[in-house]
Amino acid sequence: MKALDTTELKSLVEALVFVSDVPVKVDKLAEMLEVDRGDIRSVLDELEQDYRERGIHLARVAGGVQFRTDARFADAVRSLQKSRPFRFSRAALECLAIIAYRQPVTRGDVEYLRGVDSGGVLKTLLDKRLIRILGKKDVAGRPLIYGTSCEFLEIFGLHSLEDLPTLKEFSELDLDLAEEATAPPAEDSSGAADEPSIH
Amino acid sequence: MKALDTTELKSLVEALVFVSDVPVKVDKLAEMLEVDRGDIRSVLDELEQDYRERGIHLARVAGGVQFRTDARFADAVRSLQKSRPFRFSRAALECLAIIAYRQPVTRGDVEYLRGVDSGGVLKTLLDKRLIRILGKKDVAGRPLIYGTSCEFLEIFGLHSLEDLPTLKEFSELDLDLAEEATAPPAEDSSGAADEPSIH
Amino acid sequence: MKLDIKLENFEGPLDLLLHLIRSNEMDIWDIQINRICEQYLAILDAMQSLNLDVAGEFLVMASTLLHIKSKLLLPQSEFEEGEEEEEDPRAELVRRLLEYQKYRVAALELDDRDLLGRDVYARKFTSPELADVEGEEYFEVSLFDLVEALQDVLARAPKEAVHEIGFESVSIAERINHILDRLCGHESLSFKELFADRPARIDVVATFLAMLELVRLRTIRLMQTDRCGEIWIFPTADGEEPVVGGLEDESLGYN
Repeated sequence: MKALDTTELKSLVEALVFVSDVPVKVDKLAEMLEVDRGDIRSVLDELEQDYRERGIHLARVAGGVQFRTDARFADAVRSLQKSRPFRFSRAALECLAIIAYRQPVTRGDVEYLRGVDSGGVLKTLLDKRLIRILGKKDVAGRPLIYGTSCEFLEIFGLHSLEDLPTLKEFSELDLDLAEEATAPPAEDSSGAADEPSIH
Repeated sequence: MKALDTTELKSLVEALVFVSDVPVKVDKLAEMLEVDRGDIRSVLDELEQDYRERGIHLARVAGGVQFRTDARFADAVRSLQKSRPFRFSRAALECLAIIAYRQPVTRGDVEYLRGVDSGGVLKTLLDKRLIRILGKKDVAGRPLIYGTSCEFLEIFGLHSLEDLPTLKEFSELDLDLAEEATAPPAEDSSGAADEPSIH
Repeated sequence: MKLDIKLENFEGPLDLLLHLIRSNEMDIWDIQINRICEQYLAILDAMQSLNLDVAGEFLVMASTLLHIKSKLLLPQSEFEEGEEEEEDPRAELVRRLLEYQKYRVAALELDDRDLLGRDVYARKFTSPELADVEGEEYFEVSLFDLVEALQDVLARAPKEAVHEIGFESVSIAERINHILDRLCGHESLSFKELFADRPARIDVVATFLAMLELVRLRTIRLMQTDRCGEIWIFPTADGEEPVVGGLEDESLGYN
């Protein structure tokens, strides 16, 4: 490909990221366009800046970049698409949290930490491609080991697992949680009883 | 919808046009957002101006507006498309599963199990190098026998075929799911446009 | 203690215990097992008296609590001197509760993020720009494309013909010559054009093998308009006259 000036490269990268339905990686852009990674990174930084105040933003997710709508327009987007919001059940979120932070983990690990059977939730998370089977643990019984998937990063808007906030260590009870537990579970408060949900 | 100032309306319209897979009509936007058509038209004019020098443009097509990549990037856009990661159709996944678990298998075996012609899917899988031809079966017709490839293991992050979960391990997860299904609402997120899915 | 607690509001016994300890405003490091145990069992009883199923995990925890309670009743003096001091019977439960709480908080944090498909949206569809990507371009045909085309034709061939294979003598060379004859004076020829409306299966096979042979001899090239589209036969563009005639079956290894 012929040499591009920065403006041209920026426009080209913008077009490519726009047209892709999955996050596009810096390496892929660099390879495709035969341009240094550093140059790609700098036009991405510029693009990120350009879109900061707009209705869509350049998000760094799942090891790549993707244009995404601003969160404050979620309701309007949904009504345009005639889609209903999904929500994650607490069980699904707990399993995901455990798997995300502790991977690779076995079903047994998850169940010990949660104190409840989690086979069904794991199956659902596998079905939804939020977690994946990493292989089998090299111990008696060779239990399956699980980790989070690329889709997990994509959906939760994480660039990589290192992007996860540090786990809070507690030596006391979290009082914020206390309030929440006495009320009905938080995710039911949204009103729509028939919302699709991921359990 | 509460009154929006022009900047906010512009961002909102930008987000809606961005996320739509078909051209969006002015009337539809006006009706949805409960805003005068004139206001919609004027923010569209502004957006058109904003994007004039960018890699994507606001195009007026089929009685509506749509973001389109600049025509001069058509070749690059096409090559991006070609290097898209392989996505599995339901059929592809079924075939791959049968081959992974039953290998070596012939096409006949696959079709017997699926009950439908599977040649096209096998071809795709061969093209994508997820399966390979192991040889010919020593029976009448000498049918090709298929097995999975190294790439298959790589893509699925498996060290060896022994790391494939057994069907029993899966039915255990399923069993839990069946139990759960009797109590809480059905898990389904069919409404969520962006739910993780296998295409 | 109110008993209007719904077990299904809790993710499990650990969650319920955290709730009880919090609502009793107890110090996690000094759980009054008697009180907690009593309340916990009362909730389980209430559930059972309503004929509601109580999951096994809740019952297991009940027995754990009772076990801890009984251990606490044993006087410390029963342990011989010099023996390593026994750990507080509540210690493991406390560790588990704090560990569980950690992931419980992490789960809520995950839920607080802007989720794709819930809070933010991307273009999760194929752009119109890409819809006609494969357009008029030609791709080199792979063997699999060929086999697929063969299967198409075979599917249309009369089934009875299958049984005639092996008895009819078919000359590959004759088919090669037929292809080259048809190709003469044409820029290209489609695979389908080589056949009559309802070709015998044996003819299809022979023609197919002939075509492969011609590809091997670099006399023709096969191209396809798209992955599943029509296969086109082109003479090779190296200017040489295609070898016509003089091909014997034996020289090709077919008999």
